[in-house]
Amino acid sequence: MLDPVITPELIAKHGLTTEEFQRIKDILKREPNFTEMGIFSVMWSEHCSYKNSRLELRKFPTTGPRVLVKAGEENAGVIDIGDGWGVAFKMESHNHPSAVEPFQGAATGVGGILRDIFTMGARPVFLMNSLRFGDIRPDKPNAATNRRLLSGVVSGIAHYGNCIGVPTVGGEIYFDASYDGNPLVNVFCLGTLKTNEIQRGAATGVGNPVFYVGARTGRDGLAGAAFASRDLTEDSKADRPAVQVGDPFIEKLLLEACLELFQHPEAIVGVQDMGAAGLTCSTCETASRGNSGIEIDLALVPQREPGMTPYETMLSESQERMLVIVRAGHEATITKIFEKWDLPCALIGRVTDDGFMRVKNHGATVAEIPAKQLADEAPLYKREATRPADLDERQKLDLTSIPEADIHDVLGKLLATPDLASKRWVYRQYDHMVRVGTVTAPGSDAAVVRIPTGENAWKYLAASVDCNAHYVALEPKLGALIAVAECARNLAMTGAEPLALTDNLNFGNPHNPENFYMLQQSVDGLAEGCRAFDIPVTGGNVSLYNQSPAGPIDPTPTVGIVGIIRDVKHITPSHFQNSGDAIILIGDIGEELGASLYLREIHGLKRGRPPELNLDREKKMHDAVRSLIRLGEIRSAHDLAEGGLLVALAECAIGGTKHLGATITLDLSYSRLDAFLFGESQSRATITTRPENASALVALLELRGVPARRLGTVGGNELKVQVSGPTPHEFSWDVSSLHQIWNGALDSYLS
Amino acid sequence: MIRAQVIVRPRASIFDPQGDAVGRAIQHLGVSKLKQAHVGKFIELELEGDDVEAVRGQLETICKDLLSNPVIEDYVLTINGKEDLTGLAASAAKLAKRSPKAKKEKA
Amino acid sequence: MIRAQVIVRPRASIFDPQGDAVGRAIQHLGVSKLKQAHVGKFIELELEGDDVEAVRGQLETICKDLLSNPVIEDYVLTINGKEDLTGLAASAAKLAKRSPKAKKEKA
Amino acid sequence: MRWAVLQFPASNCDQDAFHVLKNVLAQDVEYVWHKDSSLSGADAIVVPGGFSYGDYLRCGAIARFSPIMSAVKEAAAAGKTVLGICNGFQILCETGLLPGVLVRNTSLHFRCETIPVRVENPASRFTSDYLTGQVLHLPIAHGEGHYVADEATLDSLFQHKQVLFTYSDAQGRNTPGANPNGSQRHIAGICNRAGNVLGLMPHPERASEKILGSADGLGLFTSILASHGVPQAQAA
Ligand SMILES: Nc1ncnc2c1ncn2[C@@H]1O[C@H](COP(=O)(O)OP(=O)(O)O)[C@@H](O)[C@H]1O
Ligand SMILES: [Mg+2]
Repeated sequence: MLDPVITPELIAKHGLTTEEFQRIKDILKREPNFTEMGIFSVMWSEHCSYKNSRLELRKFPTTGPRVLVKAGEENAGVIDIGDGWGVAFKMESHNHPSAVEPFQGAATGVGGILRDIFTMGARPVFLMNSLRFGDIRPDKPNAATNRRLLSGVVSGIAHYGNCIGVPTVGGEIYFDASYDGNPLVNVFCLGTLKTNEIQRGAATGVGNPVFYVGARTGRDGLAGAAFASRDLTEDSKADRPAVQVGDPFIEKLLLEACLELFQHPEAIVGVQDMGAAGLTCSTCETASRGNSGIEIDLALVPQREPGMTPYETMLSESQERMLVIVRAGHEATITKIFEKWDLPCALIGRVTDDGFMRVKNHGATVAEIPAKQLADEAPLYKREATRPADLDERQKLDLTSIPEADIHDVLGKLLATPDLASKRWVYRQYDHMVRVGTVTAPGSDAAVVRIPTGENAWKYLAASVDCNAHYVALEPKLGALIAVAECARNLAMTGAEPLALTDNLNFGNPHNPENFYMLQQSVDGLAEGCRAFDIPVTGGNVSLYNQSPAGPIDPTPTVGIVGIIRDVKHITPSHFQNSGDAIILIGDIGEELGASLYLREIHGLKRGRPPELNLDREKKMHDAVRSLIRLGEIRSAHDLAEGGLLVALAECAIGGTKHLGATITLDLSYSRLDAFLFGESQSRATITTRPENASALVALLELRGVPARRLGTVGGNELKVQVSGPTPHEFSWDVSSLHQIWNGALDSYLS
Repeated sequence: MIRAQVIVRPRASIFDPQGDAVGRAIQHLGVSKLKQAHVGKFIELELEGDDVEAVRGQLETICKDLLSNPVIEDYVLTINGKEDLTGLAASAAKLAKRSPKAKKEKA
Repeated sequence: MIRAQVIVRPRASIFDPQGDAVGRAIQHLGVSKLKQAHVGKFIELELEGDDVEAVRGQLETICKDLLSNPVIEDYVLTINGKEDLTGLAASAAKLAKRSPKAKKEKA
Repeated sequence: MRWAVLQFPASNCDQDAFHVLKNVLAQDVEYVWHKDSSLSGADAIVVPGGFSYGDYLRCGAIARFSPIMSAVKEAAAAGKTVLGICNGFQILCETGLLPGVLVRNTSLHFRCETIPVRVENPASRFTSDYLTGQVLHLPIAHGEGHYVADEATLDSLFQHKQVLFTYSDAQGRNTPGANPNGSQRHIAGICNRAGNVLGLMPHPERASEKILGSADGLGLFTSILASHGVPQAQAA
């Protein structure tokens, strides 16, 4: 078959600008052929090259005493957790594929992040995810489509994770019209490894054989990276050949075979998964990292379909494949292991020393490109950034024009909103218990997982993913900062100290200066948050072009933080545990209603400035809670987030399995009752303790500069709230009715 | 009564992991001549009444929207195949032809 | 090349949750005349060679042992349906007939 | 006593069962690969959960043909203890070592949660450490756990006390709401007529340590140990 003639239209269709095409010619010192142009186009897509965001990412702190592999160095960062053990973790998006085919899109997203982790030599031990959809309530526009996307994505994640046997232990899901037509599917994976067994993705040692292992190559996902680097349009459905189908069964075999292979360090030089841009990316990146060259022959690549062209083979994004550089003379080690696992394994080329990525087909050279320039020297753009013209206006909030809603009613309504409702409908589709490590299952502030580090020796990790995109949309830097704070806060509640952070930057088209401003400010916020909590960024992902014809999504810089709990005794639940325990509020009574769930859901207002964040106060609060937990005096701890104080108290009552009520007395001055009860001021939490300890704990907290006061007592079948002050109020809710509302809401929208 | 039969099959260019796994199992069981296997769905519907034309449109919609996923699957709908063998025959022919044709398109 | 098609269908007396769910969904979409739905599998196999008789026995065994579970499923095997339409027609008829009988069993 | 934990391609609860036997119960336990043909004299065989062969076609349908399954059939015939958990249960049914078959959950959704399970018959080698009607809290995690058999088989299973576990509510009642997958007659686990082969959908190995929320599943393993004459003290 003849390659098409390269025309300006064809260049544009590959997403390359005239300048970029010129640069390709400068690198090659000649015209590229069709295959070479395809290779450049995927490597220089935003998805692979971060050409629009890389300069921003440099702002992140990436070093620290525990960092063993830094962000950007390899497929995932690695953090030292002591005693010779490390963890590799990372978050990655599969937004566009999921918009087109939710089940397969989400499933292959999970497959991809798993490979990023086990390429590092780590055994994946848990998964989490962060999802965004348009509203699913029957009376909302596009509800049926959004429900279909949600069900598809959830079953896709469940299918892949359950089948491969890695538990999905946590995540977050939020709904907003800005995600109509462009859902977000961010998946997180963490794996554990011995620190002396970290694998690298470098091709070194001239003459060393290059092996292809795993699933055969087909035409699926042709140019998926380019697809992810474009706006979603009405025509995106016509891009259907890009749909990749995952096979978790093969991935499980690939995982076990690779881990078995890594037990033979004498045989392994480097390993790299084939994710976005498949063979192209894995060959040029390993060569570039190894300061070497690489030569492969496509005729040797295991193929699923007959008659694939070099262009198709190089750009295919077939799943469940890996590239392994083997030390010459040890070929039998790899072939034997892959035979045992019944997986294709083929010698497809060699490491060279000329710096070129040379692709042959039946001996004839079809592409020859300097690997380093292809992999690492994509053009970098400093995009224009402008503060959105309407941001100041959207931050304005005139509370006098907003009537106070009926408090009793509001709590029920908020608990039934898809954002707050129990996510049981979702997580009970995920196997969250396989690998007998899940100590704190989904439904708490953070997941807690024990990982074996020897015979009956364990370490306890806590992890959470968070982002309140409403805050980010209304003040990006502050919103991103709060995302870090909230995530760290969730960890602190379980007794954990944060170790490191991964992020997934989901934004609209970067060519729009207002979108780029949101990205830039968010990165500033994340970076500041990381420095404040003294945690490095160990990796992440950037997903741009998240917009539908109606406009960009709310900017969503999702963060995932992993922490460690020193002692099993410190693992603390979120929900009320015992009748009679004293309830203590940590932090100030705030009345900030800007950007709150209450305004959105009860008054239909997406506006106001997000609550302020004092980092020093936030950190003091986390440290105080952790030290009280270590003293053994905290029975439960739950942070205050969306919905404020009253929602947090209700969650403590109806979450978990015990369903205990509480009596709360608030003798405080406030200006508005709704702001007082539903405001989302930061740096707050409720903890419970034995009643005889309450006053001592309050004193201890104040000593540490953390405001605290006793709010009431756990017990009974009701949540009772008495508010004194100029006009006293008394409210009570039946715990089991609140539970019913909250627990059944998603089911009712989805069945 | 109207009887409709729907065959849903992975589209020719789309990876069919289930077919692959089943194919490997069949080869393992000694059928060495097996080249390929595909697994799809077979759905049978029974409807009241006799007016085929009145439901054909509805059934096509259901095939497209509910029974198959057009992004990755094709379907063949046969209504009252018992009385109207040509329908089923045509479907069979269509299914049988697709694979080689698909390959031709690709080459 | 030999092409075989296998239809695996839940046995009439067996509860078919998938068929029920599909049936409910179809009614939900406004097809009120729907009485019943069944969901089974459709498997297509491609084999090298031309000697149908040489593989028929093997394929029957595969259908019985692997592709269907006799506790819950029946199957119909058609080999080279394209050339040999009677086979497929017979299958269709067989499938079509079973249902009324099955209903009698249930009632 | 000696235990074998089978490993099929894409078994994924093999390490969990191994961990409980080795680290919690201090047993002599080994993995056995599906391509092997010998169980090298194990007294008890665990067919673990997972998605053998991707669970394509029907759960357990392909695993049934693995070389090791002939050895398992022989061991079962010889009276050795065979325990199939979740996917292992499905494999034992497909193999014919247990009657019936497991089909899609009525909800069509995968379901993972800890639920009450009632002990129907404590007079078996798998349940002697439990009491009749005792309600256990055990995790389930499956998409195809809906047990199906014809009426005669079901009657016979109950008549011969082969139904060892049923799904119940926390009070031990077999209410429809307590049935997570639509299983006929609430069946969660059955043994063969001889009483040496058990298949169950709940995961006792995930409920064998307090820290994981429930240790109710440990009794199943200690019952097996007792039936093989291993004194309780040694088990701890
Ligand atoms: N937002 C981000 N923050 C920090 N590191 C990032 C971010 N996005 C990408 N990276 C890092 O850049 C490197 C390359 O990422 P990527 O191309 O997505 O890898 P892969 O294709 O293997 O998933 C990885 O180490 C990744 O962690
Ligand atoms: Mg990677």
